[in-house]
Amino acid sequence: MGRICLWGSGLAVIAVLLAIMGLLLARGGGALSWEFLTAAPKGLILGTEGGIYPAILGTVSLVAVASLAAAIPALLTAIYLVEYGKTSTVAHGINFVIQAMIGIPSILTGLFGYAFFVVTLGFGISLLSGGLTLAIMILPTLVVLMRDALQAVNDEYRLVGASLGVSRRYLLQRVILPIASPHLLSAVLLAMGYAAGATAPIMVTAAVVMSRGSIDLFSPVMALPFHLYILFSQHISLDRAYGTALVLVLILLALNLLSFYLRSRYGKRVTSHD
Amino acid sequence: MLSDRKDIMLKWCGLLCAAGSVLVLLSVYMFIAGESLPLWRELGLSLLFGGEWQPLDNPPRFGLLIMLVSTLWSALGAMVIAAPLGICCGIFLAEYAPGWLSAVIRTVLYILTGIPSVVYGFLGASVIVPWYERVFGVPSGESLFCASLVLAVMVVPYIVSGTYAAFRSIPAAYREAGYVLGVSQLYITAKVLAPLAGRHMVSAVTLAFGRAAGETMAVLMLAGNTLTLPLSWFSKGEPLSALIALEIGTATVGSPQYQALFAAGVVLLFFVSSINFSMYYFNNRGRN
Amino acid sequence: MINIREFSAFYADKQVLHSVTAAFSRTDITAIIGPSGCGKTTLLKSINRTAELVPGFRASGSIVLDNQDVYCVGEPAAVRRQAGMVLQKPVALPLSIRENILFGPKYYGVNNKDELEQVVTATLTQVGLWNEVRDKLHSPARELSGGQLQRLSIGRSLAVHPKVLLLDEPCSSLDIKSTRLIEALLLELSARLTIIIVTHNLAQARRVAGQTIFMSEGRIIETGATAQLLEQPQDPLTQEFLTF
Amino acid sequence: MINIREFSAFYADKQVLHSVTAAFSRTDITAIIGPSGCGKTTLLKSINRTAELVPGFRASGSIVLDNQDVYCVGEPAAVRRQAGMVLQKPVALPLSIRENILFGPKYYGVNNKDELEQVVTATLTQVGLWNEVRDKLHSPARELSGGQLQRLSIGRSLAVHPKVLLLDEPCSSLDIKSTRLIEALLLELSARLTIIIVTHNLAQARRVAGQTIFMSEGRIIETGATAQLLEQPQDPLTQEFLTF
Amino acid sequence: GCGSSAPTANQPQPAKDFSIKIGGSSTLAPVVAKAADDFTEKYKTWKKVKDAFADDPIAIFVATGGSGFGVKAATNGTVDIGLVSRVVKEEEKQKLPNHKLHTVGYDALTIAVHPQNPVVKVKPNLTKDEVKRIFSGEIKTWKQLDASLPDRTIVVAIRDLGGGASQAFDEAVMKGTPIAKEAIQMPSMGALAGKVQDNVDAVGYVSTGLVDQNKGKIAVLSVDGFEPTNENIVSGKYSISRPLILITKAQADEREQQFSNYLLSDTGLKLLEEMGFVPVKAK
Ligand SMILES: Nc1ncnc2c1ncn2[C@@H]1O[C@H](COP(=O)(O)OP(=O)(O)OP(=O)(O)O)[C@@H](O)[C@H]1O
Ligand SMILES: Nc1ncnc2c1ncn2[C@@H]1O[C@H](COP(=O)(O)OP(=O)(O)OP(=O)(O)O)[C@@H](O)[C@H]1O
Ligand SMILES: [Mg+2]
Ligand SMILES: [Mg+2]
Ligand SMILES: O=P([O-])([O-])[O-]
Repeated sequence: MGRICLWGSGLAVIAVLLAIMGLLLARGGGALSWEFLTAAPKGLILGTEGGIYPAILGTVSLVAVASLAAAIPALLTAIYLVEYGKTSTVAHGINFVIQAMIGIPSILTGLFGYAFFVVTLGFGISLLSGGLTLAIMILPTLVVLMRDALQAVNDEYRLVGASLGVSRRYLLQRVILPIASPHLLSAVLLAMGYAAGATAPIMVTAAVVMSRGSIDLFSPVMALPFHLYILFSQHISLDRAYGTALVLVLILLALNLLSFYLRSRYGKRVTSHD
Repeated sequence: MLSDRKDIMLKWCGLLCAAGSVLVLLSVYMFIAGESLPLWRELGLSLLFGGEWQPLDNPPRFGLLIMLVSTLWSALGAMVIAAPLGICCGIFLAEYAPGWLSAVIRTVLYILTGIPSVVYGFLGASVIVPWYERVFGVPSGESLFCASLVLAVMVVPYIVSGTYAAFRSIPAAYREAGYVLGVSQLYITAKVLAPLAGRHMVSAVTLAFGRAAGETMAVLMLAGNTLTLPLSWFSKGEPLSALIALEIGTATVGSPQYQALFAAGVVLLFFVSSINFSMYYFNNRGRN
Repeated sequence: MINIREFSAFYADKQVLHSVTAAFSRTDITAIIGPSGCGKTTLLKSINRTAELVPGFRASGSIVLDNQDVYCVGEPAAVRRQAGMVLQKPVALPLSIRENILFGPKYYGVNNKDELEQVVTATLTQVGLWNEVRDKLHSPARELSGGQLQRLSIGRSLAVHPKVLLLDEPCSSLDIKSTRLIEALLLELSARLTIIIVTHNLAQARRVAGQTIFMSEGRIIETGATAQLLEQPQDPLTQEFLTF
Repeated sequence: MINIREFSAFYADKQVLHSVTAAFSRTDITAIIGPSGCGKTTLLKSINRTAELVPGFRASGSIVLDNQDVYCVGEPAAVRRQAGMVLQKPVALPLSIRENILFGPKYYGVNNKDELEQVVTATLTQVGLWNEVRDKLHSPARELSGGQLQRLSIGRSLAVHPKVLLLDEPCSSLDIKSTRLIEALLLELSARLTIIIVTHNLAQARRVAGQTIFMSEGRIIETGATAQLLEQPQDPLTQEFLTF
Repeated sequence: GCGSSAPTANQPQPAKDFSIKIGGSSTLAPVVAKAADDFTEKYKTWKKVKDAFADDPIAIFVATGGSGFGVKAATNGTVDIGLVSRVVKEEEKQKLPNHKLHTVGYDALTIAVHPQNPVVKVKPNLTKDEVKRIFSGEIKTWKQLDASLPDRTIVVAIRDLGGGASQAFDEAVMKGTPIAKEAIQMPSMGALAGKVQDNVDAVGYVSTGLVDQNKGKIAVLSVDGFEPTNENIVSGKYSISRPLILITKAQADEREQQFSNYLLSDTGLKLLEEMGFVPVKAK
């Protein structure tokens, strides 16, 4: 009985993934075509024909802004936590806050982004507002992943460095960062995936149903997840919604798997020093 | 070269960024709380416990009880489904599954966490809702139950990985001490390992609960968004997050409706944060 | 009574026991000594079939316990119940002292209240813990000291009535007083149980064991009466080990 | 020349060194022996102030290195540079062999190309590695064998010209040949460096150390000329340790 | 100008932001989005629209959010052109002194049901009062509406309160009677139309445009004996209707001017008609 529950639950998880992917492929696969990826939405009601190119472009730019804005501060914060602050009260405090931030629902980050970037700073509904909101959303995750990546580096390197009297910065630059780099990169990829899929925060800060023209920091953008939401909820085209979902999931899958690969491929390199 | 300039600079840059992150967090709290403050002052707790939400009536009425109850239904409901499934699966992965299968399932879970919530919401609304309508013969399938169902799938990976990690971190000696008595694996799991992992499982489930409560897109597309107090799991409702997502775009900045939506944000933030803080406290206290 | 014949064991491709042959009598204590990594623990775990919990473990040859080849029993659980084992580092199951003792018995279906009471009292008395813990039977077992915990572990094994007791360096983390208590307990138990003890402490072997086996690199090099083996080792390997 | 006076050390609330007092001469090798966990490593790390990398570490008392109390220097880096340290398990920085040697010198501002070349050649020659690695200076250091790596670690320390060399069981994971090579190197270096070596191997202490210190439970129990201390220990604790 | 709480129109703008931001009514947004698409497709760069302009690519953005949002966003300058599909109230007009309102057409709110709903055959005509009682929740099942209909709950689907449709419907039908709380709020007209297509028991006030765009998938009922045909809407016989309005700046920059002219041109109005609405010239 117990055994059945245990095996059943394990297999159920696989079944769920297979069902999701199967559904997306079966219903969305047909919509996929070169045109779908490279054309703008067309048709009497935009989106019933044509493609999703502006949405892909928008999502890519949102992710780019978000990761550019978040990656460096996150890395510096992680370096501070691991190498300098360590167990000081300050570091404890920061760790606590970061932990608390991870739990903030993304709609609330969106609410903040709307009140702060869109309204108070006057960026309007724009790529910049959305990107920065997403940056705030992924920042704590990035800090934690990067902190763990740095922490995983064999402590003996630090002892060797200290024994030679070199500074932490020198050790970081020559030993720790190079060796942790696949993990740091993996963290960024993961966060990019997270940002690319987020809908609620950009719904109120960046996304529009239709955009034509080039990408501009102060203009709004279309975005894949929002486009999916519109295609479905406004009943524009279910087929195309499936196609869009498939594209979105495939992009995220690629990002996640790449990140996973980096971590498992170079994982050993970090912790052992052979 | 006793003190390395760049070293000191790096240290201060790090501290600056760290402080910046903290500042951003605090400002998230402050903005959300600050924007809604006037309305709290005016309405007090009736804002929280009022059962009417008519933002455009004259005078408007704001009560978040419906949303609060909806959030509870959908998130608790998700836990009812996800907790047993996730815990069983975590135990299965840690104790029973052959190595390769465990690795496969963990990769699957990893992939599942990567699927964005709007896709879950979309699949839920286009597959589960019609299914639910057909099976139960109800006129309209959007319901807190459907939202819970999809939320459960979304948060199950967190519970699994928490449980899995908890069981993996139990020293092998405990298992061995059981085996040498000739008792079964199930008996050891239930009597020895589960109590040892208990605390971590509780915190995994609680954290998952927090995520389910804050999730937006899936509930927005599935919960039905009606303004009635949901009296059962199978009713429609409008969770806090869905309310905010639906109305914030159309509310005039600074209007009472705008403030009321931020008040909904405060309630949600308070709800989720208190879960996280208590978890943090619980974990730290246990460690000592 | 245990008879091991031509027993070899492997972890994946690595052979750690090479055609081991040995006999252990019912009423005696046998000590196994040998350098670190020579396979003592593996031999012990092979007897109660817990070695096979390590993925990739394989074995050949036979181990006969009371006329029954343990590797011909379908379910290892039965073997494990008969051959109790005490580990080097005492383990407190995350239960009360009482429940630690009753862990096995409850599984084997003892659930009459009086009977359970009886098992607890008898076992704890037998391992000499009764007076020390009678007032805190319901406190968590982890609150006991190392020596008490090791005796509790022995009691936990005894509570399921094994025929054999296997001890893997049971005293290496204990102080002298606790060590002596346990040695006394083993001597007492040896009247009814086959006891095999792995030890790094030659003095301990001398104190408790009638027979001693010296192993090296997965082979039994020499077997003999303890005093004999320790004073007048025959094999040069044994000699080297003892003089080091 | 190192003078330790009334030195106590704590990890958080746990005191691991109790009023240790000792002196180490410039031209001699001192061996520190003692049971596991008695504080040998902690003492060593206290001398070059790497112990304080462990959060919660606190110390009192004084350690004077060449007339300078190391705990009165604001920045530990200067002290660490003067007192090189070699760990039990040799550590290859994830760099080439050459860069491992140059890791310290480059930080300290040596960047003239010839000078760097000169440092590499001289250091590797000194630790007896030059002939073995001259053809693969640019391959990763992790490709070296354990013994070579340990010599590389010593060379890495020597390249920043320390006054003191602290070695924490440097040979415990090496074969006999490598051990001998390192011992010879230490004897050679002892002419110009204060060398302190923690070892579990009494024979090694005998071979290299003029002075030996026996520690137990965070205290120095006995100090003396190595032969004297090993043959005629005065303290009962030392006796027990040596005869065990 | 990019949006902010204060109008930025009179602030000196960096000369390069030539994008046009449009937002509001979800009924009108698809029409304008389509028009914008045609416009960009046709001209590509502003220079091709008018020689005087620089050779910048045309950039137009369309957001939805409902008529309420259209009015407010136009008021505070978040959008350059606001879309409204209801009557603009007097007090709203007062806040828009620097803007022009252009009525481009009319839309009727049909009482829409699923084509397979037996009510289409049994009772294809409702009185306004029946409509009101259905939406207020007084009539809860189809059977209560007509005894020969099945005893199933009526699923009332409405627009959220920010939508123009909900206000127009209130004025034309409900007249202050509150809508049933069980009603499902849909965030856009498309979503409302979708609900009616998907659910056999649903009823909702779907705009004629969307009925037209989903021919065969939505059935409409007559109200007080009149079908929501173009003639009936124009003549006012079908009374649940509303105007479709563009709010533009009085001193719009020339590019915005060009695009709103395009919307008001015959091409633009033809598009409106194609999408099922009644363009203004027909009236
Ligand atoms: N789980 C395992 N997987 C693979 N090899 C193992 C495993 N456990 C032990 N070994 C190997 O088997 C050999 C014998 O190990 P065993 O633990 O039986 O030695 P031992 O005599 O008990 O040593 P010690 O005195 O250190 O406890 C060793 O070489 C060891 O490395
Ligand atoms: N990082 C640490 N945090 C807390 N306690 C520690 C730490 N490192 C060592 N200790 C404790 O300090 C005491 C002395 O440890 P130390 O490593 O100095 O012993 P040692 O003599 O070097 O032992 P060994 O021979 O095993 O290397 C031990 O009781 C140990 O448990
Ligand atoms: Mg062993
Ligand atoms: Mg040590
Ligand atoms: O067109 P709407 O205002 O009803 O969205």
